[in-house]
Amino acid sequence: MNKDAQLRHSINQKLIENGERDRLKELLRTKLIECGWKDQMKAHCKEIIRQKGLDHVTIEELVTEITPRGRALVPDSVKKELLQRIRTFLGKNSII
Amino acid sequence: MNKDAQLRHSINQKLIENGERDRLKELLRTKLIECGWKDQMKAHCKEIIRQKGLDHVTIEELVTEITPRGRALVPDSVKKELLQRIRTFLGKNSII
Amino acid sequence: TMLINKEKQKKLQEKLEIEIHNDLLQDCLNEIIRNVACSALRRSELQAQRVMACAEGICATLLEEVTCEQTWDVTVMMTKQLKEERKCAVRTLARAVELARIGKYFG
Repeated sequence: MNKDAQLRHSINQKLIENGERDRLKELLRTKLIECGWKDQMKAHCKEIIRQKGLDHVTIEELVTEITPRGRALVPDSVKKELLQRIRTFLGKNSII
Repeated sequence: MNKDAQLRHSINQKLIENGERDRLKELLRTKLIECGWKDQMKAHCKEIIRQKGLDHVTIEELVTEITPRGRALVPDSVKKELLQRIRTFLGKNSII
Repeated sequence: TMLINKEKQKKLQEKLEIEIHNDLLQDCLNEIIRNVACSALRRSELQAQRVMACAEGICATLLEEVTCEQTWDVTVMMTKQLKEERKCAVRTLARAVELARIGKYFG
């Protein structure tokens, strides 16, 4: 493992140990609901299931199908907020 | 009205509006003749009238007497075909 | 040298922040997307089950309506038919009696 990878690994460990990773995940979940992302994704899933037929779609296929749109639809404001929270965490914990 | 009752109501409405309900009833009548149900019922009715005597039985009494047999004699194939037709209708009308 | 080091340190920090952010976003999104797909599929299955139960209910109602209607028709038809047959039989018997009487009269 090189130096960068080691550092990344230890930061990730700290995020997990502090419970910050779970908090960030929860924040993301909440923001995605608030901005309508979840409703859009639900509607997209429904449309795919309707097109393919319930008996002809597996969970893996559905995940593969909706993932690109899921990623693309995350608003920049949500990404920025997440990045800001990570910065604050790293700053407060003098990790870097 | 609960969710199931609402769903049933809206499916029924769609069947009526499309004229499909009448077509299904007509299909059922034809199938009951084709499968010999009607002939069996005639024979059963005749038998009951003979047993009780024509002057000692009313239409209502006869109907009450032969109705259970009428229900029991409907072949499973006819029931299955009817259900399949309803399913196809629901599928075509994007209800499933 | 200190300025260069500070600049390097800053760049490294930004790079790390972005990488951590991207990793986290991707991991969390994968999990959230999977959850959305699972619940959508589950909801569709439940809805299909509810629709099927309704279809079975409607099927039973139609069967009941048509069998009752046909049972009534058969009963009325058979009663009429048997009454008609009895009338014919009575007429035939009367005719036979009449013929027998005429036969007896003429020897």
